[in-house]
Amino acid sequence: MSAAASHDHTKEHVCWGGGCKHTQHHRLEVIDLGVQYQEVRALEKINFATECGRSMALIGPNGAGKSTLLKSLAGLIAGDSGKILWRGKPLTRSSHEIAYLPQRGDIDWNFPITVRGLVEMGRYPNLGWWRQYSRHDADIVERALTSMELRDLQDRQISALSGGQQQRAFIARALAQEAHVLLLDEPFTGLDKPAQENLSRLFKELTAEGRLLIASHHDLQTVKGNFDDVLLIRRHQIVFGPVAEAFTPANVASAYDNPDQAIRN
Amino acid sequence: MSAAASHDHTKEHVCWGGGCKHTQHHRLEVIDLGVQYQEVRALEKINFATECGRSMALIGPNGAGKSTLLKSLAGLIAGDSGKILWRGKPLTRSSHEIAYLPQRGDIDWNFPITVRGLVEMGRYPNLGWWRQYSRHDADIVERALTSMELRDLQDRQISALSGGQQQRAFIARALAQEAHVLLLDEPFTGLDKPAQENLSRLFKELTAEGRLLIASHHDLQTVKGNFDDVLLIRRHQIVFGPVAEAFTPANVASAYDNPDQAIRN
Amino acid sequence: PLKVASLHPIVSDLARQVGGANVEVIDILKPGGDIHHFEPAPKDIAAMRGSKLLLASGKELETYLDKLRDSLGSGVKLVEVGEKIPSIPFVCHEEHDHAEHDHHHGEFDPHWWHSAENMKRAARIMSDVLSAADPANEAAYEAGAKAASKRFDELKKWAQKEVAKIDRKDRKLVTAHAAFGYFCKEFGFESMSVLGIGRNDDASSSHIAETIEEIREHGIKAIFPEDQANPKVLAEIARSTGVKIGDPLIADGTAKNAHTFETMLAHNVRAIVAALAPASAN
Amino acid sequence: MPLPTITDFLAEPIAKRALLACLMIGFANGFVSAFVVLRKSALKIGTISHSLLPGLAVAVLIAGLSQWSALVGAIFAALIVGLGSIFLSRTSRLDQDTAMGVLYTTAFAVGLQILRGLNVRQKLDEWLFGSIIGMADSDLWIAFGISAIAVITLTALQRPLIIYLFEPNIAASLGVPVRLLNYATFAVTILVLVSSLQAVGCILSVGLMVAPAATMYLLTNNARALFWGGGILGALGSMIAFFLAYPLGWSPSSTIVIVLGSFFLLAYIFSPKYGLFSKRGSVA
Amino acid sequence: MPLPTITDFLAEPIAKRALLACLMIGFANGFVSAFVVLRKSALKIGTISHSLLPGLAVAVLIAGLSQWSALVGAIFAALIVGLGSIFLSRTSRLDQDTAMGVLYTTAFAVGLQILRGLNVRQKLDEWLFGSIIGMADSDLWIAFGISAIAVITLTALQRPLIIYLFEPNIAASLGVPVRLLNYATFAVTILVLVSSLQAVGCILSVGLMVAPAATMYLLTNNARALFWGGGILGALGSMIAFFLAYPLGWSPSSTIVIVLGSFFLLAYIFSPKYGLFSKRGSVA
Ligand SMILES: Nc1ncnc2c1ncn2[C@@H]1O[C@H](COP(=O)(O)OP(=O)(O)OP(=O)(O)O)[C@@H](O)[C@H]1O
Ligand SMILES: Nc1ncnc2c1ncn2[C@@H]1O[C@H](COP(=O)(O)OP(=O)(O)OP(=O)(O)O)[C@@H](O)[C@H]1O
Ligand SMILES: [Mg+2]
Ligand SMILES: [Mg+2]
Ligand SMILES: [Zn+2]
Repeated sequence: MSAAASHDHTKEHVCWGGGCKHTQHHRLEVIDLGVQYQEVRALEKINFATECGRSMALIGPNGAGKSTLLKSLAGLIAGDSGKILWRGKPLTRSSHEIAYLPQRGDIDWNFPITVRGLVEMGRYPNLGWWRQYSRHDADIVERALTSMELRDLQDRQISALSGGQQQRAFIARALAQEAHVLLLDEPFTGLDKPAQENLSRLFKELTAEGRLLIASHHDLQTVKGNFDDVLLIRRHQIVFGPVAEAFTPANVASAYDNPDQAIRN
Repeated sequence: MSAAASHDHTKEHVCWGGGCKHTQHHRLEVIDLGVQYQEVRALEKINFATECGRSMALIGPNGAGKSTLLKSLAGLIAGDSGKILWRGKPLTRSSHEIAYLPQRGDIDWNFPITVRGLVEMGRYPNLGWWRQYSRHDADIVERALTSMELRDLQDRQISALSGGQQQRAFIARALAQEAHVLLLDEPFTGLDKPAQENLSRLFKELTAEGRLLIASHHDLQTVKGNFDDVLLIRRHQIVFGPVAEAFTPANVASAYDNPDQAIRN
Repeated sequence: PLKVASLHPIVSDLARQVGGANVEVIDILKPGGDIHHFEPAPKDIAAMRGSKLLLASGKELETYLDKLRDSLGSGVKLVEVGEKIPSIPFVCHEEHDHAEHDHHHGEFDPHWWHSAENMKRAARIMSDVLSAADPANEAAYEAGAKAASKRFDELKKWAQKEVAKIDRKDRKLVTAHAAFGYFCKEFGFESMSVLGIGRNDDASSSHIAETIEEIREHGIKAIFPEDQANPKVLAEIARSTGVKIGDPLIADGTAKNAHTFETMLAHNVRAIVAALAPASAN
Repeated sequence: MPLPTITDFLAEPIAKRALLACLMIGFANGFVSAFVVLRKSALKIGTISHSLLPGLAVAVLIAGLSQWSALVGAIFAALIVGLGSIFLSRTSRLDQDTAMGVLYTTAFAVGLQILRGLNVRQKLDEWLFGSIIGMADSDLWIAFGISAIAVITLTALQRPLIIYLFEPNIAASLGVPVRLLNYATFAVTILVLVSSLQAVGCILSVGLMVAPAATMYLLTNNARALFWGGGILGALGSMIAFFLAYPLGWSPSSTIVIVLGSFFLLAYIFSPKYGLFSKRGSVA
Repeated sequence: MPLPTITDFLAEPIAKRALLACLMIGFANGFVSAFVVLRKSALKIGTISHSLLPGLAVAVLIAGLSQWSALVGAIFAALIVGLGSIFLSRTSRLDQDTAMGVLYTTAFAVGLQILRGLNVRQKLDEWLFGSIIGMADSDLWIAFGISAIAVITLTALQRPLIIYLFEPNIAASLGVPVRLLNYATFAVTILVLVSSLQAVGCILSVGLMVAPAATMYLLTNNARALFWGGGILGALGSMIAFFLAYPLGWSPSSTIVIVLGSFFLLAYIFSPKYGLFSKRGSVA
């Protein structure tokens, strides 16, 4: 079951080959999702549905459950109630169509790999174990490196990078994957202003190509310009909807300014 | 050589016991500092001087050398030229008077330690190997926990925290150290809006108490309200001075908008 | 001369005694080496070149022999000298047999070379295999074997005379490991081992408690450590019971200063007599 | 002849000494095991306990074969391999495990070669491995001295040590004398290892130096509790093993490790917080 | 009698076989060492090579002592300790090293106890430890088969493997079959380990399984190069050792490890990028 085979509509695209411009859009549905860690209830009754071609901001205070939700969508942790449907089917862990950027990876920074090697890893889901790494793949990697301004650093070992450069390398890996769905946990972390703006621009391009993009972050000011939808959570779902409707001061206030600090634990 | 002995002026203070309100301020001077990693020149000819009671923003694009400068100030890496003087003397690695918050620590998240235990570590420079952990120390730890809104989480093992909660715990550790000088590498990373505002407020209090605070970050908008001085770097020093004078659009532009991408490597 | 290689110093010596000038013996395992491990250098293998026979002591002492077979060239014959010598079972505590104490079912003591009778048998075997490899000198080998047997007989007589100095009731040989079964059988000792059979066995506390009881009960006078082995536990038992610690005995025949049957037996007999015989007899 | 009762046996000085040795060695090893577990160096300890041969070889080369030369050689070898691998990993990009892997095997090969040259039997290590039941007075005193040094050093250094174990960089920035700690604690570990080698042998000593704190690790989030709890578990387990081994006719050293392993298993299954039956995050 | 020249010596079947064994075992071990070094499991391998005893004990208990039962028992023990420690660490908060430390020592203690009960005469592991000179035909075939399996498996799995070794979580999110890889590579490692145990013995086999890729690690940032480079270094070093050992009169197994250790040392000192003389970040 290779990724290419399931992308039966790839031909229409010029760049970022894996998106989907077609009439019947692919839906991601989350129904009544709940997640528990030992004694901590991290998420409860999360419900939303979105589809490719849209971008969604995941907003909430620290400990609201944003990372938990993204990990569930990436198939890395299992919820204890509810379900997640992608294209109508339950999500499996190794869905080739999903790219995930962790908030804090457990990286062995001394691993003998260069920036380019790291980005090339993103091609894995498309190549599988065997397929030859082609000119086409090299082009995609090249583009991901360029878009994150890593061309000059491509032969550096990954520990010989600054914090922001590392973050860019991991974003480039997620881009090179050319996934249908991009799950990005605080992607702007550590990026300088120009890189942040660059990434915002990229988000627009990605959704224009027909990808589905979900990103958590803390900068409330950039929600309006950058995203179509917003999901405000604080363990429970506060609101989900198009930014214009859902991202109201009242809703934001009810996510953050609560005299009851209970959510923070 | 205990920290208390060198703090010969602690008595004047009511809270955050280690600051210095006194006529002759303690100076931190950096003279012609240069740092090299293997083939990469990370810093060159950095020159500035500041003193306690002031806060300084360290601004520059990714790879500009901000983390490198903070590590040098914390005594964790040695420059290959120039020198760093604190109170007129060359800096030693284990200066008890300096608190350092790394951008990305190499943390064993499974270590059997609670949030409170982590913050208590901050008291070490004041306690040394032997001295009893006193009521006074407990108060300070308590205050640090409260100011980072971690009271409810204090008995959690540190891996059972969200990203932002972890960042807050590490900031609390730095605060509990009650150091003269605070070196914070991107302290706002991962914090939600209220926590960011809270931290900005705290910075003001700290400098009012007479501490010296140096923080790197990427949010250009918050430089003006929050800091006294700014150091703009991009491997070389672009400008250093009070925010009002130095943080001009022209200077910022010369740090970021350079067609020559060379600095990014 | 007939070239033979040997994996055990005592066997090498026997081959030299039996073969005389007609054989050239290559020591693969040199005195001081460890008979349990076979780690020859290429040089040793090269030195072995042209050997007709490879002599081993047998009785599963050299556990690696199975593997070695394939590697030998077609011209080399492997001979386990001890194979045809009658085996005796391992014995720890000969004269009693409680339920919880174990006799070693189907396990045989491989240290056959502690007996002069066995050495005589081995001399005959040696003469046979040498003759088979070099029929021209058959007579010389037979004579060699006879001469060797005679020497072994004399040695046995000397040893018996020495052992006679020990009171009959004191002829109890307490050693660290059970390697002296053939010796005890031949010279009329009762054998007892403190640590069990394997070198790496760690004695159980009940076994040690029993041993202490027995040493007291039988009025044993001395106990014997082994050459090149750590005498620690024995020393503590000796201290607990007040018995003597004898000179270390040579078990494997690989001691640097005593790696022929003659020197080994003489050493062991002297050590045992010195420790167990009444002071007047020495 | 019936087996003497255990009370009879306890009247023997050899038994008293063994019991005392169990207590002391169990406690010291358990105490140090906290350090080993926090440092995640269980396998390093195991490796060091296997890398004594080259030291023995050199000792024999210089001073001939005796229990003392063996002891000194062993300590020497352990220090070389241990400190050498710290040094190699600090000065190269290799992690300490890999550096140690290369170092100890190479040293071992050289040791074997020396012994071949000397024509000494290769199973020298048995000179080191006594048995807890054959401890001489001097062994007991050495064990006592080493235990005392270990407990005192690790207690005195506990505060900086825990910080250091948590994150060396943070520790350095807090003024913890990182390098000193590294070497000091390492030396203490080696001493305790060698003293327990004499009691229970090469592989089992590793069990004694890991299992107690590993058990505690499943029960607490307090790093300090690991030290004292480990010590107490170690001493308790060793004593229980001593009394169990007698009627069973087992070897005391194996029994000690089996008992400590069972403690671990119990904690692994039943720990209220981190046991198999506690509800932890249901990770897919 | 003069020493035959090496060409004379090479005419002997035993010498040809040894040379062939050096080549195959050197290559396979070197190849697998890349995995060991990237996984940072040098000491795990060492530990497993020491934990064969309980398996042997069980094998003897069931099937009596023979070379085959010993081999099967050894593989079985290695799998138990290796997979068991993976399982323990996955289902508890302990790291794999600590879990393995407890597991193998306890298993060892139990194994010793079984063997005491069986009264088997000799330390059993000798059944396993041959020498590279004196490998039986079956040993050579086994070595060949295992080498082929190892090289083919690791080459086939290389792409997902490297991703997995880099970061298991990222790998999982990329659709790499993490658990399968974990077990498959582990099984291959064990097989290679057992085959090299037969050739060079318990401790030296670890050197063979670590040193080649550790050397490469100091020379390259390309994870793929570690595999082939490791294999080539391993084969080369073993052959050089074979020819060196002859005139020196050394044992081939020790010589192999000494040669590979020297390669490592050279790279450690002279590597252009990561050597002692390269200018790396001057860390205080
Ligand atoms: N270990 C290293 N080896 C080689 N080069 C390095 C190393 N660490 C950092 N660098 C390089 O040194 C320069 C300065 O890095 P530094 O981490 O100080 O940047 P920074 O200003 O903190 O950037 P960021 O905003 O991304 O955190 C960068 O070009 C980086 O690539
Ligand atoms: N491994 C864990 N064990 C127990 N509780 C956990 C664990 N990881 C996270 N939590 C808790 O679950 C809740 C949700 O955490 P999550 O990481 O999803 O928050 P988040 O929204 O990503 O926060 P942040 O903005 O700080 O990254 C928090 O209360 C957190 O303390
Ligand atoms: Mg998060
Ligand atoms: Mg930085
Ligand atoms: Zn016996």
